[in-house]
Amino acid sequence: MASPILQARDIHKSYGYIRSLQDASLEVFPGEVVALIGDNGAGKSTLTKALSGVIRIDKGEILVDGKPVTFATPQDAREHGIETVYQDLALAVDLNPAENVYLGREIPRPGFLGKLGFMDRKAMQRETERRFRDLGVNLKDMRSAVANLSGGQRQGVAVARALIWAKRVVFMDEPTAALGVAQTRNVLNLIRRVRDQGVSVVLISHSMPDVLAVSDRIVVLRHGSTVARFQKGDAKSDDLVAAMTGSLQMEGAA
Amino acid sequence: MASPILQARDIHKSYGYIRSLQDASLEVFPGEVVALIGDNGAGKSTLTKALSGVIRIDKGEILVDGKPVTFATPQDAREHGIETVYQDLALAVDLNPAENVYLGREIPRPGFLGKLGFMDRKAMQRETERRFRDLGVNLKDMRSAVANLSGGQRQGVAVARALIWAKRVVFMDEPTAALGVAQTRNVLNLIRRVRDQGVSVVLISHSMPDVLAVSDRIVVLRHGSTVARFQKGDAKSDDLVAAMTGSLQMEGAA
Amino acid sequence: GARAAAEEFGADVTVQAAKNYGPADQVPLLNSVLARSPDFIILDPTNRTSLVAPLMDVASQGVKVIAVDTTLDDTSMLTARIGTDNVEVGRQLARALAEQVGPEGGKVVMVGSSPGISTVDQRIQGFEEEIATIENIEFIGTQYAGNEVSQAQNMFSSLLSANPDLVGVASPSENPSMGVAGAIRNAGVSDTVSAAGVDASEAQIELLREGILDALVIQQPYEMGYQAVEAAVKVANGEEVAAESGTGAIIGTQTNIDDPEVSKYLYKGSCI
Amino acid sequence: MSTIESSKDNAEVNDPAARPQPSLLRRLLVDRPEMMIILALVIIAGFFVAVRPDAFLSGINIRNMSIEAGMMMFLAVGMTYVIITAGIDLSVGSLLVLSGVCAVLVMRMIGIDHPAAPWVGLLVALGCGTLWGLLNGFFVAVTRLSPLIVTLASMGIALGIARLLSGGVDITGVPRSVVNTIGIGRVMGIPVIFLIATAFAVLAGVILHRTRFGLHTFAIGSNPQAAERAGIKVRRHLVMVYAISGFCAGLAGYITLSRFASTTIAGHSMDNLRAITAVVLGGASLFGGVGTMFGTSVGVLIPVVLASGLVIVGLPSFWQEVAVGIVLLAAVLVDQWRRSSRSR
Amino acid sequence: MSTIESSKDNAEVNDPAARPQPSLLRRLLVDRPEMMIILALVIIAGFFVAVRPDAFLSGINIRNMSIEAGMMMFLAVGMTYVIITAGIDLSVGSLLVLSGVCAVLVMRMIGIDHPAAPWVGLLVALGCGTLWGLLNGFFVAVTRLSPLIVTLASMGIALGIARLLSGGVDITGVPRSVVNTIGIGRVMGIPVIFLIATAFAVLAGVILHRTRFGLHTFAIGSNPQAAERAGIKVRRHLVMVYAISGFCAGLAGYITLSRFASTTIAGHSMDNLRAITAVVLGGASLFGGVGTMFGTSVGVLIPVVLASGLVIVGLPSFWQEVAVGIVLLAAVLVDQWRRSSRSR
Ligand SMILES: Nc1ncnc2c1ncn2[C@@H]1O[C@H](COP(=O)(O)OP(=O)(O)OP(=O)(O)O)[C@@H](O)[C@H]1O
Ligand SMILES: Nc1ncnc2c1ncn2[C@@H]1O[C@H](COP(=O)(O)OP(=O)(O)OP(=O)(O)O)[C@@H](O)[C@H]1O
Ligand SMILES: [Mg+2]
Ligand SMILES: [Mg+2]
Repeated sequence: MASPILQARDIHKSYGYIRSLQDASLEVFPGEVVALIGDNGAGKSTLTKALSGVIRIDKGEILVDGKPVTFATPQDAREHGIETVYQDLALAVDLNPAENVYLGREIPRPGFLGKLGFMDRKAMQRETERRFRDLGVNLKDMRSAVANLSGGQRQGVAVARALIWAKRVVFMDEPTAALGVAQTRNVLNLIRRVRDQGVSVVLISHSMPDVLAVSDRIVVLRHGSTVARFQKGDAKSDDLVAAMTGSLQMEGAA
Repeated sequence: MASPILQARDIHKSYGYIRSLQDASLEVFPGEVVALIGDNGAGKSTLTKALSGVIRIDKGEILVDGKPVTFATPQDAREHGIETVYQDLALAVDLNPAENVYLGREIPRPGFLGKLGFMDRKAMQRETERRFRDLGVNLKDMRSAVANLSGGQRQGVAVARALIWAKRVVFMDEPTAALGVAQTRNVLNLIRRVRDQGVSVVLISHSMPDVLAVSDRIVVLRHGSTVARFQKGDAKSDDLVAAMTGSLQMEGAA
Repeated sequence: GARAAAEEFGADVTVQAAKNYGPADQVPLLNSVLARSPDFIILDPTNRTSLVAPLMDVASQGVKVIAVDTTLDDTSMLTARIGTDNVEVGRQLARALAEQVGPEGGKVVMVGSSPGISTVDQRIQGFEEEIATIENIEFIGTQYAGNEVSQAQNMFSSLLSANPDLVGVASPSENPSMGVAGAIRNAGVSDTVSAAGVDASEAQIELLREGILDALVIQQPYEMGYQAVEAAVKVANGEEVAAESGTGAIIGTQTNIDDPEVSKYLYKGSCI
Repeated sequence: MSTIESSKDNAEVNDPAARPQPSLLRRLLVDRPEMMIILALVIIAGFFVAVRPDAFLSGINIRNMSIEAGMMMFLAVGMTYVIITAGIDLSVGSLLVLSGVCAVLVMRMIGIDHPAAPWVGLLVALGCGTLWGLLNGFFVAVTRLSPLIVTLASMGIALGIARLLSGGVDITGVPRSVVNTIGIGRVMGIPVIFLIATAFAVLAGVILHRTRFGLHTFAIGSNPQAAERAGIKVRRHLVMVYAISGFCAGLAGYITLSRFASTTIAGHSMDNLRAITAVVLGGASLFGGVGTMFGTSVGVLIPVVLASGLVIVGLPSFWQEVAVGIVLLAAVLVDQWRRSSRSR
Repeated sequence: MSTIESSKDNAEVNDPAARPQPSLLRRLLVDRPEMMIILALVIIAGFFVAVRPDAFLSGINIRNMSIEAGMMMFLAVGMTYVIITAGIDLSVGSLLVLSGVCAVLVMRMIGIDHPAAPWVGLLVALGCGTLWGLLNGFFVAVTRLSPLIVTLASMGIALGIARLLSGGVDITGVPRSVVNTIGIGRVMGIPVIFLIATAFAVLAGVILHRTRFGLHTFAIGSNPQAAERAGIKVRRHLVMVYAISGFCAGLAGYITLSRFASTTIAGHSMDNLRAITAVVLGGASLFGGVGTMFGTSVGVLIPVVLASGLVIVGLPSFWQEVAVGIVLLAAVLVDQWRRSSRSR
């Protein structure tokens, strides 16, 4: 197997007295879908945030292409081609989808005006519409504020935004939690397509069927530690549940 | 089969130009678990709110024990023994779990003080702790504000509140959306226990395995209309998906 | 003025000003000052009635009270009172305005700040009484612009628009008169509209020199402060002082403002 | 953290026993939300006592501070309720004036020596305040306008009406008995105003923290939709909360009359911000759902002690404004520090 | 409504073509957020024109209103930015005074006839305002205190310092050239102040609505966490927004000097609420994320037109306050009606 493009080693993170992560590890290889699973509070979102630069870790190492890096801000992670769909979506609901997609990386106007900070709204709108079409994300009104979209549509915007920008790795923290069966299937297809284009995906989900359907590898977190790893085909749903709840102790290996 | 305790007939509800419900029907028989399923935006939450008195319907009939009723406020629905776990939980996050459980039906102090509106906080706290224990809802700190609880714990408080008060019907709008595998299993067990005590449950969920595991009957909504009904054992996951997405047309019957 | 006198007489003076000129702010301030147990309190009462009770309290503590400027409903607790009669100031204001307007007369108006401050209320009262007796002058009423300078300017501009034949305007305190001046300057009507005010801050005198304001009724705060401290020292030394003494007011105009007679009454820097 | 039965095995991570035990001092500071602000008050007062014990602790100063704090407390009581519902009431100062004017006018009408005059005046003041509060509440709750705008508008209207009624000048005509028993009255050396304010605040605090009405107030501020779904009549409750604030302003108006023996039309334009400051200093959040009456009463004391103490230590007038601002900022800063150390 | 490919068959329900077509008027009113408030302005102005066309439309009144609105616009521009970030800035009025005082003092120091004095004064005023705004921003963004409390405290401190510096009395010493070219200057009959304000507002509006900086301002007000995660430096941006508000106050301070040829220390205590009112009238939400510069400029005009018009139609002074409050309430009521009819 190739060497991992993103690797987290022995990550520790505490909030006050609560140890959210202790000894969590994760590696992402090129062009694969890794599922990250675990019970509520296992630390999945915390690990995602740590690898997206949203929170700082207390201890441990993050390596990109084998080289240690520090992610002080989300910007740092993005510069390494890492994008994230957060569990709470992290959309600015008063802005429209295009503005959300380009937030923080607006297209400047050509020429001097662009230097002054003027944006090319038309280009941003056009590009967003094109990419949404490509991804099969179908909004009725591309110009109205995200606040006017339903939960499922917002989910779509957040997923699309991450997929548009991701160069190497996309984290998806429960991207299908609020979605119906058809929509969920659609997101799973998207994940496969993105993977086939060479971008790795880390999928977090509580739905074992979905996890089994789409992932190449499965990593299990429990109480903030990585307790098991499975290869595609090695794992049955019951094994996964056992690993998550602790009836199975540390048997899979990297 | 006994006659339904709660019945909704041809409910219509529009928000401006958006018709959320058109011709939705639902009946709940004593002591059963009905699953209400449908795609995103099918109108499940809207129907739930209509039958909980949160929104007024534009057209249609609601019958309790065969007698037509109007639910102008949530209070009206509660007086008929109907409780609801809303999709957004509807908890007052600055209050503690006991205060949330008793909100709107506080235990008055005995005697004159009670008449003046004084509450018996101790009794409320004690009762809540007892009932939570009975239900297996396990919070570390029963006195701290709900704001300090994790998403899963809040879900637990909302579910417990509805189960404590429900006399006849509990609506549960995606009660397991944010829950892990173990926690989900637990909620499903709770639903069975409640049903066995004679309270009917209307479960809304996007997870077909969960729906199949727990429900006695399944009602499918599409575009605001009731399009199919299945009895336990009649339905396979694929049939349900087909009904939800419209590949299967109106075949199940009441 | 008070400070100068204090130096001269070797007394120890501390000055405190309330945030707003009104009894609601002045009374607590008075009480805090009292807690320092001074021998004398010199104050400018902001309300005829409201300060009676607190001052009774003060007097009963053995602290002697000297009131400047404004008077009280009940003066029994005062050791001395030094000041201008504000009703009289209002009358002088009316006469000064009438003089500036000239014999042809015409419409005049009053732009005040906020009602409820007795000094100002009395000036307005005096003005209204006196202006009614002056022939040829039609008084079209008092407008309150609040303490905001720009509001006064806005208000007087509108009054000018509504009454193009306006020939005079008076204002009973500094902020409204600054606003009025702004409006006059902006409309370029300083020749046709006469403006009279009360007090003589640096800014108002500047406006007088500029010819935008035409007359100022100048009280003598320096003198008042001086006399008050003087009286206090006298009482402390066991001398008699007159229960009532006035300092009078003087009319300043563009022509006499630089006369030494007048300029000695002007506010000297910070006096509060 | 996880929930519901199966979560038990999680305890290994989050078991309280496994946590490092925080020091007692730290626990006190962090768990009792009001501790920090009391600490700030103690420091401020301590400073003044140290510098001028004679003057600061003199009977007259203590009495004066207690009266001042009492007056502000009336308004702050109502404001506490309003802020807990995530609202704001800018009209209290104007309403205080309007209630006072109405009361005096009515008392004059029936003759100020008439034995019933004090009571009629009180009723008029309270009625006027409550009615106005109901109007505020109507616009906030029923038409769902922003409370800031509603009460800003009604602030201007109330003051305008007060001036119209009084002709713009302060009017006298407060029965002497009222001035003597309330305004300058004392019981065992304690100003009557302070006693009334204390009793009132305790009553309001008990209602806020012990009754259903109070609980519903917190619930509405915390999540109005959840409150609605729990069967609380949110609109009616909001109207009542603004009526309470109006009632408080009416009461404050009447007591202000007794204190100054006349209306005080000018001089209340900052009362609204002062009351809000007291409530926020006391730990309430402008986003609603949080606040205590005890905190408010401490929050009322800080500016009063500060204002009086700064005069006593002889700080020049203009410096005082600067000092008040800085201390205010410092007080909320320490409070903020407490909160962040709790949430960590 | 559903998402992502498979949702197409949903169109049957929500297809625009299937909806009843709203009337053009209704669409105009509902879809353009500013329409309603412009309508309110037109009605108000129309009323005054109808009653007293000569006076209301006289050159002097128009000029005066334009100056008055221009002055308020300076503060409202900064306030718009602040409110869009879900903040508030109560210190603008005091800061206006402080900047003016500093500028005059420095100009006096270098001699008011010195040719560079006007420019130095301008720099001092802007610098002073901006610096103070940076401080406000620091406390709001870095220590995360409530903007209301921070700017309330800094309001008191700024005014205190202004009084300390000036000795409490208004000081003169504004170069005549400044008064003549800005204060009372006109270009083709249009007051220079109005021209400057318009240019400034247009510039600020373009920045707000066309640049990244503006977009980030909306994003922060809408969801600060999302903005942070999108790589926006939220704290730095907030500090800059408060600095902009301070800069605006400094500019307003300098122009106020030119208007009155002296400082006006006591006369700006209501400026903060007036600026906030204008911004909220213009359709901004105090909860952040929403607002336009165009709306603010309409919101500035309404109180100005109202104040001037009511004097012109000869409404007695106290009635004016009442009328202003009622019209304000009516204006937000119609606006509210528009919003609710859109969300339905
Ligand atoms: N900001 C925070 N402050 C305090 N504790 C936190 C914070 N964020 C997370 N935690 C705690 O850290 C632990 C791990 O949380 P995390 O959100 O990573 O879990 P998760 O695996 O994503 O769970 P879920 O499946 O419910 O999303 C939990 O105990 C949680 O309460
Ligand atoms: N308050 C509202 N205003 C406008 N439209 C609404 C409102 N509530 C719901 N809708 C619309 O009504 C339709 C049905 O919504 P509803 O929430 O009932 O769907 P649902 O079946 O619960 O979907 P989900 O599975 O996503 O929870 C959707 O198109 C939604 O956008
Ligand atoms: Mg998570
Ligand atoms: Mg739903």
